[in-house]
Amino acid sequence: MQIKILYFAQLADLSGKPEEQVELTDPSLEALYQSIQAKYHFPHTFTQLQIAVNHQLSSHQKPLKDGDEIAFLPPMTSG
Amino acid sequence: MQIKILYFAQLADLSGKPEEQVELTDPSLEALYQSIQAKYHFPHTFTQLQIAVNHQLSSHQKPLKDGDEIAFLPPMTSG
Amino acid sequence: MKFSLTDQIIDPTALRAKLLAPAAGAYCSYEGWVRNHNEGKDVAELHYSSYAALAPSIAAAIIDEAEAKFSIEAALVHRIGALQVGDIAVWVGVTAHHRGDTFLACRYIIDNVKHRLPIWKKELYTDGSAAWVENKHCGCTDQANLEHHLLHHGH
Amino acid sequence: MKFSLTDQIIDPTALRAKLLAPAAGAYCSYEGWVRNHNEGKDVAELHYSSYAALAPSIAAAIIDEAEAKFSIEAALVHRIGALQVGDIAVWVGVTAHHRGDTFLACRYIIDNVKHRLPIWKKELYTDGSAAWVENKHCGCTDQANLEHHLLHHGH
Repeated sequence: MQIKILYFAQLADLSGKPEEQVELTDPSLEALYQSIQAKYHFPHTFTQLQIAVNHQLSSHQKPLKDGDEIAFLPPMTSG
Repeated sequence: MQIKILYFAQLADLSGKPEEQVELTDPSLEALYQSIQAKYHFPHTFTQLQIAVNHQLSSHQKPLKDGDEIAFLPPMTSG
Repeated sequence: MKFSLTDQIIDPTALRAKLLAPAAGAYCSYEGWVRNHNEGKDVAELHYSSYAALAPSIAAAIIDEAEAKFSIEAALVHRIGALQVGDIAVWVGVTAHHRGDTFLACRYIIDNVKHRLPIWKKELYTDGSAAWVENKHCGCTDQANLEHHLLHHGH
Repeated sequence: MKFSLTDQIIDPTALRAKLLAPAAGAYCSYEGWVRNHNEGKDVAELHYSSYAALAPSIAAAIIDEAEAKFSIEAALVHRIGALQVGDIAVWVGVTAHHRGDTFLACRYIIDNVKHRLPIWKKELYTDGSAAWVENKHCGCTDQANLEHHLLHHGH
């Protein structure tokens, strides 16, 4: 399946891009995060991040499906 | 002794004046208040009021002395 | 000047500007506005009168207490005279490094102002009547003070 | 519109004016200002970035929660982009009949914004360095949510 990953803040800086398309077979969010974490040296563990799927907050257990837009959100520092 | 009484808010409305001079022999604030309360029909009891002597908050027991400026202050309703 | 009484319209923009400081990260302000009703009556206008020779020392004490309890800078302005619906009766502004102190100090100041600042409000209603409105409780500084009064006066 | 993201200077005077209402007697506002220092470093500038497709629904949820808990009307604006020292990063305004609710709701909103609104701050220092500053705690919504994560992920 095709998944679009959106990168924000430190994750955008480290990956060097705001988003990317990936081709996956494993529907696990955690497996996806571990692959990009290893690739870009993201400092956060999976559980330190919030997850958005198609612009809505999601549980960490939600299975991925074709066409999803996924964002891994570092702790927010607004205000 | 000569005492100046300052009237504020409802007490100014009921007495019809912002201040008055009175000649006293009794140094008790409570006796002074009872006399003006009877004269002007003030609705407050002595303990419902705060007292200022010479523009400073004072205890209800402070003895009056010649030249004092006394204010009996209804509950405040600022803001 | 951290406190003033004024018979002019209060301008919160100008007051806020005086508190700007490059080391401050948080600003909390409170405004009391004249409402068009109170306890079921339609309010046309309010008249605030003050004990002007006493108010500054009381206001300074309240601000000093807030600045001692919290790491803040604060300012306070109260309007007197005739106020229309929508006018600002009282303004409090507080700055600090962090937000928690600004909320606590701002609330401390307005709560104490309401009970301790020697200012009184007369409500003029649209039906032509008027009243000196008092809060339901004693105007004493605090419960301990009230109990002191009760103990010493048997009332 | 109760929430907006903007890359323009926030004008609290204009935002406050939109909340004026003749039945409102109390107004509390909070502003987060860019400070000239943080954790011992001299700050030159902040860059705020947002997840603009998610932020509005999160902000609406926070405001809805505050309006359900308290009898208030609220508005919220957050700045994004490059901010200078003294600029307003976030503004919250709350009106109500009575003051207690304005303080509680204003604090509820800013506390939740800090943890939940998908916006991130990069600090640029006067020495030329920069950092994505994170709070010391998890960015999870609340303690219960954090515990949920811990239970389900063994981390």
